[in-house]
Amino acid sequence: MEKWKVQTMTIAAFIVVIGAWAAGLVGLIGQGATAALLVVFFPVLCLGMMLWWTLGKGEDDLPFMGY
Amino acid sequence: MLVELVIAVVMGLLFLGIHRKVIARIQGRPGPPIWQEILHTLKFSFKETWVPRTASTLLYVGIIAVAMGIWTAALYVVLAGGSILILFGIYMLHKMVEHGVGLSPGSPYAKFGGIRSVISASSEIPLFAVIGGIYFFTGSLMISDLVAYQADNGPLLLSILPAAIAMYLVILSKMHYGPFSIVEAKEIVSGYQTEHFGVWRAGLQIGDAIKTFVLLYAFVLIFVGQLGPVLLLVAMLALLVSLSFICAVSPMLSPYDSVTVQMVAICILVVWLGVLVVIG
Amino acid sequence: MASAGVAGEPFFALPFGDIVNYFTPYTAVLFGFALLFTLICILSRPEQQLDVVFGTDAYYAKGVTGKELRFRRFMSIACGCATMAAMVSGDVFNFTLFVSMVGVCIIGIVAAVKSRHVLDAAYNYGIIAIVATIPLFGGAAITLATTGTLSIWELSAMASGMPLIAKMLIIVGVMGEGIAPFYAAKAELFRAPGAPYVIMIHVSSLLMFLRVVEILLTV
Amino acid sequence: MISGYIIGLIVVFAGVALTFSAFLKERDDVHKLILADLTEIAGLAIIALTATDLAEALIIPGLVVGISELLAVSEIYLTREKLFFQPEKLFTIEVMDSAPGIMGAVLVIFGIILSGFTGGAVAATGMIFYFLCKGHKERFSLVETVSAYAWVLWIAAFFTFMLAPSYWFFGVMMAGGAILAKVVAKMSLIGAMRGESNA
Repeated sequence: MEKWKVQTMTIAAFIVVIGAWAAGLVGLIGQGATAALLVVFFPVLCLGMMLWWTLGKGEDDLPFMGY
Repeated sequence: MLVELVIAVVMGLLFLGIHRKVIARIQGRPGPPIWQEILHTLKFSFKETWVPRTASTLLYVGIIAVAMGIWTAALYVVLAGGSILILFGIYMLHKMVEHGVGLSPGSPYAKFGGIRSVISASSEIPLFAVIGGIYFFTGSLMISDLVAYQADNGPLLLSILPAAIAMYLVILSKMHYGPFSIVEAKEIVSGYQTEHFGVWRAGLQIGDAIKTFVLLYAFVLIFVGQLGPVLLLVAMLALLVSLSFICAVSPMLSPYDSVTVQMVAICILVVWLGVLVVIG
Repeated sequence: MASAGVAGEPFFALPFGDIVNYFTPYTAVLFGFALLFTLICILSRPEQQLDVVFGTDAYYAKGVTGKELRFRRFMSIACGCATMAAMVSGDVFNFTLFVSMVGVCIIGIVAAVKSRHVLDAAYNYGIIAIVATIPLFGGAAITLATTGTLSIWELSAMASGMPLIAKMLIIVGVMGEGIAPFYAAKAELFRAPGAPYVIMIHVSSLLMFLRVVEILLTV
Repeated sequence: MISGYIIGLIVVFAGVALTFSAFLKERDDVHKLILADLTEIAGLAIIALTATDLAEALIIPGLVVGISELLAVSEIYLTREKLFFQPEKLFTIEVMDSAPGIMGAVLVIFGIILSGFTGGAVAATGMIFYFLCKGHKERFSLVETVSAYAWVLWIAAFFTFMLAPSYWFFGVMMAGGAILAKVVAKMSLIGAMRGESNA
């Protein structure tokens, strides 16, 4: 995946997570809806944030096959 | 909700660090500082990252998100006082994470971890003794109902001790370095996690952290009841230290013995449930 | 609704006559999980399993290609659909039917693998799965004969509910379809290459087991 | 009534116990498969003991699932034992050369008179007998087409019930005829499919 796609996805996930949290706080959406959005987008946000710097640095390779 | 989630991640990583520290001290080693797991996660997230050439890409990446997602859901269930059936369902779904992480990269070591995770399926069965016992005693499986029940009748820990022991066993079989953690034994490198490195491992760590936090929190809620924040933390820490103690003094069992021991535990619990039904 | 204390308040129901398919928080979580893995099966390409040539440094990859790949993907998607249906089914007999359908699909997922070891395990699993349909259908039929209904909602509203013998038969049947003491054959099925499809084997039977616990506590 | 039901249950479970004891002794894989099918039939018998109209509706899906499991497992057996080649001629007896036409016709006509599922099964036996004796090249697409149209008619009959209940007799006749054609078509395909290049 290209870098810009991951970064776009991360920003989108960030907006959704913050939005869901804020909307849940002020009571715009129910607790269950907040939870469902967080369950889907929190992992995306975490992975995206971590991949922000490191994506595309290495070549793909075979798995570890022993010492 | 988001605040609790971040707290759960940080606290969970801290708990994992404390777990390592306690094990090290009991075994007479200095051990890493307790924030080591937090540093680990940060370190992993800056590492070079790619997907192995033989891997099934979507599963390889997606399963990390699943690991974090299901435990986020579990945290929400515990916080909202939902059904413990959902909580335990998620606990069993975690098995799928182990399979997915193990089988997706195509590495033989990871695959062995995945297959071991199939044969250690008996570690989940005590859950049904927990569910059965609790349902039999309180007539409800909602955590909110259980908390209310304990506020009236005192902690369930005393009245249904076997169920508490069963859940304790269940948590124990998911702790790192424990006697039942055959899925990540060192003779198969890192078990099912062997091929998940860098960012992927950091993601698994976050999932693990939420899992540890949720399981300890759920145990306290189900068997002791609602406590204040300080008391809650103390109870969770005490539980964790007792688990670490068992992990430190017991050797890792061979896959066969591990399954046998769990089976014996299951048989005892089944007999207990049978006696309950007969007497009740 | 008597099951509210077990799996939470249902928030969506789809009635077909007296048989009501419903989503509680619990079944919704299970349904979502089955859907997720079905999607992964549809979209992901299978993994290539690496193996060391014994006694040397060489290694080789066992891939899944062409016709075999299409067949196995189809079977795992069918397995996912059957699982999802079993998760939301509000009828004991439909549930048992979908459980046995999952059994068929599991055999299908590994049937195309050209490894005698895996085929042996699949054969043994298949025999157990066939035999397990007796307690499954038997449990449902006894429920029908004694209570006059198969709807989980109606059964949960009844004072007497499902007879104990029917409950035991159904749980034995689900166990026979591949959990707890009968999983030894399934561990061998896992040695087949092709990750997302192979994982579907365990996803389906695990979800079955979780659902049957809910059903038996409810009725 | 309930005591009769319990006696029936006891008989069926005794049968199941008998097959299980046979299972314990049996070592041959094909025989195990056949025994598994026998136990499957016992499962259907338990459903049949309910003895209501609903039971009849439950037996058919149960039977379908049982047959598909049996087919899947025997397919695995064939792959495992590498049995890909069809024997030249399965068996020949005199009646297979002289009487297939008349036997097939009698069974099909009798089946049509019976109509519905039972009639379909009887008529299908006639068709299978005919195909078995006369060979079965190049007829699948025709049979498949008949089956598909029968299916459409069946659905149409259901819509008749739902949308125009006053025409119920028309709907019943259409559904009965369609299900007859469908069962005949499907069952006559079962024994004939294996080993064909276009199967």
